[in-house]
Amino acid sequence: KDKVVFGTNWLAQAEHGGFYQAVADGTYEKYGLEVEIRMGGPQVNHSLLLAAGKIDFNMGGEGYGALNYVQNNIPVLAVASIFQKEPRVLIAHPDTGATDLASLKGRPIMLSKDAMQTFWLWLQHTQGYTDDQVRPYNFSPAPFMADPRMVMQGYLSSEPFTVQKAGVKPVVILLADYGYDTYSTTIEVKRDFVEKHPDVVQRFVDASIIGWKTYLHGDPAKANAAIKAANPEMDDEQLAYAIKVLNEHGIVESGDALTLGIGAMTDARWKSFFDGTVKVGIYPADLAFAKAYSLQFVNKGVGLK
Amino acid sequence: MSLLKIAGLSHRFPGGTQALHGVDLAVARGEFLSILGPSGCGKSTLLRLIMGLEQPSAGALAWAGRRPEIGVVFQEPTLMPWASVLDNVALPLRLKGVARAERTRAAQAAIEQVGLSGFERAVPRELSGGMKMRVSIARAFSAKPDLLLMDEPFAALDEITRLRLDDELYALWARLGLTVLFVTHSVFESAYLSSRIVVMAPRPGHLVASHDTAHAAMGAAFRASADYAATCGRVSASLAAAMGQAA
Amino acid sequence: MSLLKIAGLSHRFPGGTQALHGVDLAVARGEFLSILGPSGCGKSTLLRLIMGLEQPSAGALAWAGRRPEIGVVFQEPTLMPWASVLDNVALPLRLKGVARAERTRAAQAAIEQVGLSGFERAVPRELSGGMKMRVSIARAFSAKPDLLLMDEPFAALDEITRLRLDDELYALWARLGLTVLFVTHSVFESAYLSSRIVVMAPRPGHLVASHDTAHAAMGAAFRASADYAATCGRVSASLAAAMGQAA
Amino acid sequence: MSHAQRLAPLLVALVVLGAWEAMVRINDLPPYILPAPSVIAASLWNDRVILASSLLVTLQITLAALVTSAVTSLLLAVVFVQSRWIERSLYPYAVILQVTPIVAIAPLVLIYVEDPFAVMLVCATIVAFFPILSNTMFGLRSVDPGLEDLFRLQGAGRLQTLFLLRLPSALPHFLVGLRIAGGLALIGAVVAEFVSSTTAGGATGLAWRIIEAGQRLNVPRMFAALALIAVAGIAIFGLLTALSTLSLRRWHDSARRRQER
Amino acid sequence: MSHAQRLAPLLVALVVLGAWEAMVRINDLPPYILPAPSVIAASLWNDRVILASSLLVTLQITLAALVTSAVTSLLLAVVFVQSRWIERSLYPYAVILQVTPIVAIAPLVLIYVEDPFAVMLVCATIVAFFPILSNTMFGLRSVDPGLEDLFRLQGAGRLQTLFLLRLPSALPHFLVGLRIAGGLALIGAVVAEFVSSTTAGGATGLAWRIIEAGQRLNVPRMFAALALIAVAGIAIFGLLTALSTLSLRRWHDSARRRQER
Ligand SMILES: Nc1ncnc2c1ncn2[C@@H]1O[C@H](COP(=O)(O)OP(=O)(O)OP(=O)(O)O)[C@@H](O)[C@H]1O
Ligand SMILES: Nc1ncnc2c1ncn2[C@@H]1O[C@H](COP(=O)(O)OP(=O)(O)OP(=O)(O)O)[C@@H](O)[C@H]1O
Ligand SMILES: [Mg+2]
Ligand SMILES: [Mg+2]
Repeated sequence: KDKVVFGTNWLAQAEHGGFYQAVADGTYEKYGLEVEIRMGGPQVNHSLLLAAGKIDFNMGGEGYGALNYVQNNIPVLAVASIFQKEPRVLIAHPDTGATDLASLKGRPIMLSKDAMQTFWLWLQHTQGYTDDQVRPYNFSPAPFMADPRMVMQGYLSSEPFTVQKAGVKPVVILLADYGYDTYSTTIEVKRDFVEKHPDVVQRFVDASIIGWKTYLHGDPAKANAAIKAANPEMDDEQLAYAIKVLNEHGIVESGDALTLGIGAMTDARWKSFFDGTVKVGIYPADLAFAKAYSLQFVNKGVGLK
Repeated sequence: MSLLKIAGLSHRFPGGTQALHGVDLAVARGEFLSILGPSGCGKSTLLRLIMGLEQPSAGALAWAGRRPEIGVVFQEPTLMPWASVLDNVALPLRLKGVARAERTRAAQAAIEQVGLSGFERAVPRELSGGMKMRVSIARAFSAKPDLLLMDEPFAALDEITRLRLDDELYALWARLGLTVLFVTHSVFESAYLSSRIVVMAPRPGHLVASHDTAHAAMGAAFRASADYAATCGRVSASLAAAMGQAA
Repeated sequence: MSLLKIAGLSHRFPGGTQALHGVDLAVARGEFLSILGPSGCGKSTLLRLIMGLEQPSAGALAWAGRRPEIGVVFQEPTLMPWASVLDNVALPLRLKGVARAERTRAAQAAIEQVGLSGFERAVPRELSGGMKMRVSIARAFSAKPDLLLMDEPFAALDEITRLRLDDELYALWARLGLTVLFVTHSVFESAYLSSRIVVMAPRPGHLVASHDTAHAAMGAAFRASADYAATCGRVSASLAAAMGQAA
Repeated sequence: MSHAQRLAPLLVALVVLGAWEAMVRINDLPPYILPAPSVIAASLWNDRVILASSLLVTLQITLAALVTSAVTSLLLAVVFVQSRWIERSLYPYAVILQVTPIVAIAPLVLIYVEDPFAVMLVCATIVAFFPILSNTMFGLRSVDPGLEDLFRLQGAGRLQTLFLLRLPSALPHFLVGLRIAGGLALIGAVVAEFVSSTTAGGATGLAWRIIEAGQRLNVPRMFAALALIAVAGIAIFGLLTALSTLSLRRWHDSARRRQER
Repeated sequence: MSHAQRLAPLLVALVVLGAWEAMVRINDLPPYILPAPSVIAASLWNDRVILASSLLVTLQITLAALVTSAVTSLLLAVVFVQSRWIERSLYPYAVILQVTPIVAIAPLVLIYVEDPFAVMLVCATIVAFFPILSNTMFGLRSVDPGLEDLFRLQGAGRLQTLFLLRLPSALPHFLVGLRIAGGLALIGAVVAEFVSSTTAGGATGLAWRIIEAGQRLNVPRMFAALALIAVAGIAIFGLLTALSTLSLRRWHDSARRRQER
């Protein structure tokens, strides 16, 4: 049995559900893996720990992570993308005229630090947003609640639910619906690990896909129990809501995933995403972006029965 | 007319030491009263009680009218280490709100009186032990108090300086009519300066003798007088008795 | 045989004060040498130079052989405020590595000698000024040094205690054959105790006179002797001369 | 200390909390903006199990960090005062440690240290050590020069001077540093938790409760966690103050009982 | 201070940097694990424009916070030592402020304070004020009891005692607190920026440079920013130390020149 450590990008939540599922229901074990999940958090930098070889697999957020590795000559690549749509949303108060991205122009938007160099640049470029709209976001929606004109960033399955429970039924705008085409929730691994243990990587990817399949369509109870144990702030209602919206919006299963299986990635989509980042000035055009990923382990139709 | 009446005064320190027990003493206005007694018998404590810096554990302390303005020389120099000699000496005046020019003038005069001219700008750590004590004396003189309390002020001084300051003090007292409470270990000094001398015995401290020494002149002549020699003899004797009593 | 030879010693403080200028002095082994001089003339500074606590700005200081073990009484008590009287007195023994039982015994004896029995467990701030000074004296006695440097040790003591300690010191010196360097302001005390007396004049400090006082006995009898009176007279005269020179 | 004097702080606390409660009620502030004390108290009680176990984790790190930083800064201070050379050469590195944001170096620490407890300990210690170091050095320097001369003259060795003179002189200052460090160790522990990744299922401290509760808009619970931190901070401070008073009362001016005017 | 003594720190720094460089080269560590000093220096040079402007922003907040916390804690200390009652009733709130994690309360501060500079100033001040308060209070308490008696006896008013006796006595301790607070104000500024600044297009401080570089895995630039913080910290400390020495040299034992043994 192979012991591996997998680092996530935040505290345990439904967006990590498939991985917890695979641990909880023994899928990884069936694939000959013993997986330990380490939670990330606002200041945890698992990317560096992966580069340093302290963890074996890392959950990448958006596609930028993989490109950052390439830009800094770090031999790490993405081998699967669990989400076909990035669940990044902007949410606004209802009845304030907010309906789509264009209507948010000029309004104050609460953005976290990392937003500033990723989707905010995309928003500026495609929607003409300006820097004076930015307000700091420290993962507390309280300032949003206090000001009806405020817009805030969020995650499809989290903030809308939180805000709703606090009494504001928000307008939710999914960036992916407006052409924000980054891959998301990728599985990242070091290049030499891929070369030395391709079978381990393959098994991890396959088992994770099965885990996700079960989590979204089977009985998520065990995974949810594990998530609640790791993060006491989670409750059943929140988790159920998250699973519902992940399914409704085809976050995991849409586009290529419908034909190639969960985790699907294609050269064309990577190129399109990369070109977008070059256009907004994040990366130089000559970056060897193809080194950022490998299609070796996905697109095999795993889980499509 | 008595300025201060002390009756049955006792003091016990938190640690348990009974420093004073049943002290009765009346201080007359204009008196020059010396207090003598063996080391540790409670002289400083008595002065501190009079100054109101300690509260007696028993007995009473009554001023005739308002408490007069006090000038004080503690047993230790007690100078502000960050302040110059001039500022230290001028302190009581400053606290009284005297204007700068005026208090500088008065402080200069007091500094001159104790023989420290030229050291106005020095800070205490640049002074010798005796010089520090003289700054403290100058400070007590500078504000022209009504009541002067001095705790072995001249102990750290050479004999010639000491005699000179004895004379300065006597002159001040004679001229201004102030009341002086003077702790000293020198029988000669007390006999030379005082109009009355009380002797204390230790553990717990109490008064054992009081000697009147009516005299109205001073200078070398007085030191040669029979009066002076007699006073010295009497005081020495009661001091010896007080200590024998303690042993 | 001279223990210490001082030649052309001068000292100037960083502030600019010239404390000593051209001091020549030879201290013989076993000598009891008193140093007299007006306040601020540089006596303490001279002792500090001898102890090696200040570096002379000119001149030389040479020991015959190794520097002897020094016992010291500074002008201020200089006690450890957190330590009991016993621990303060036992300090030099502790630093020499003497075992606890032994040093407690010796410290007890020294405390007894200065009349502080019963205060072994007190901390300095619970003591009177004179008591603190006596702790400092006991500390210097406790380690039985070869050379004893004392800077006005008895100034804060009453006359009877002072006379007793004079006798204790004299006995110690006579019995142990140690060398004593003794700063005092009391001409009588110096004449009573010393085998030699030097007188200093101020600004900058230098030696102006040296008086030998060959005597081998002590006690009240000596104080009545013509020798004693003569010495006192001579020392007083040179002190007066020294100060006149300064004025 | 009189009875009234003991009660005063409690009275003030009641007034503060009452005013807070009244303000929230009168302005009808929603809990996610500012929860009323009563709401926070309710949350404290309802979530007592979660909060208590988190508090325990945070306190463990805090105490470990406080002890570690006290010991290391004492040692460092002793080394630094040995000579101006050492001080001038090495002190800058202590300053660097003080000003380096934990958030920035934690990932690097994580690369080299495996054990999460050790990581948090290192981080919290880095946050807490500097005031002890500075104050102790100041104390070691402020020795009565007369006593210093005496020790030199009596041929005291370096170690003897250290243990019999310098350390006792520095004690009051060390204790002031310790009291400052108590609070810093607590925030250090909280921040350290932020930055070190935790294994799922592992115990998590109050920091996570705050972040997560904040994000979930469970502001009363966030305040409950903050209240626990505040109480822990006051308790640590109180204990260290008592320790300080006890050990200095007999001799140091700062701990002297004083008549109130 | 001798010439050699001035040079020693530089030599030590050279040795440290040399050893670091050698270690990285011998073990062939990739820059994302530990960049060599030479690589960091290169990054410092290449990104000098960005980094210099960020440094300026951070320093502005730092200095403002240092001044603010010095003034407020001095005032607070003076109020607190007026009586044990006041101290016992109000000190706990100072402790609460000290131990409250900025990260947790920044969002709430943001609700009430608009101006980002003001928010950062508040946060950094909260981080920095406590050591000054504690040390100054200790200083105000450690007044020579003899002098206190003298002032009382000479009928000094409260204000006179404060200005002529207590404050001068407390000065050395205040300055120790200030030196500790210097570093804390710097981290406070860094942390405050983390949690409160809006960065887009506007001036951003070093904190954001560090986070950004960390997230983009540009470790050399992250270290370059850290190096700037370190240098800024040492510079602030050095200036405050010089200030302290200058103002105490004439009378306080801690600043006495001492012969080295
Ligand atoms: N640290 C210092 N810095 C500057 N000047 C000093 C210092 N210590 C002493 N002095 C000066 O040196 C001179 C001699 O001082 P010293 O203490 O030796 O006098 P002394 O003879 O012991 O006087 P006293 O009998 O009053 O103790 C004095 O004028 C004093 O002002
Ligand atoms: N703060 C204190 N705490 C406890 N005991 C004290 C304190 N101050 C003084 N004493 C004790 O009170 C007694 C009297 O002390 P005091 O200082 O009045 O003596 P004194 O007559 O002035 O002696 P000296 O001539 O030596 O100055 C002594 O036995 C001393 O130990
Ligand atoms: Mg006394
Ligand atoms: Mg002297």
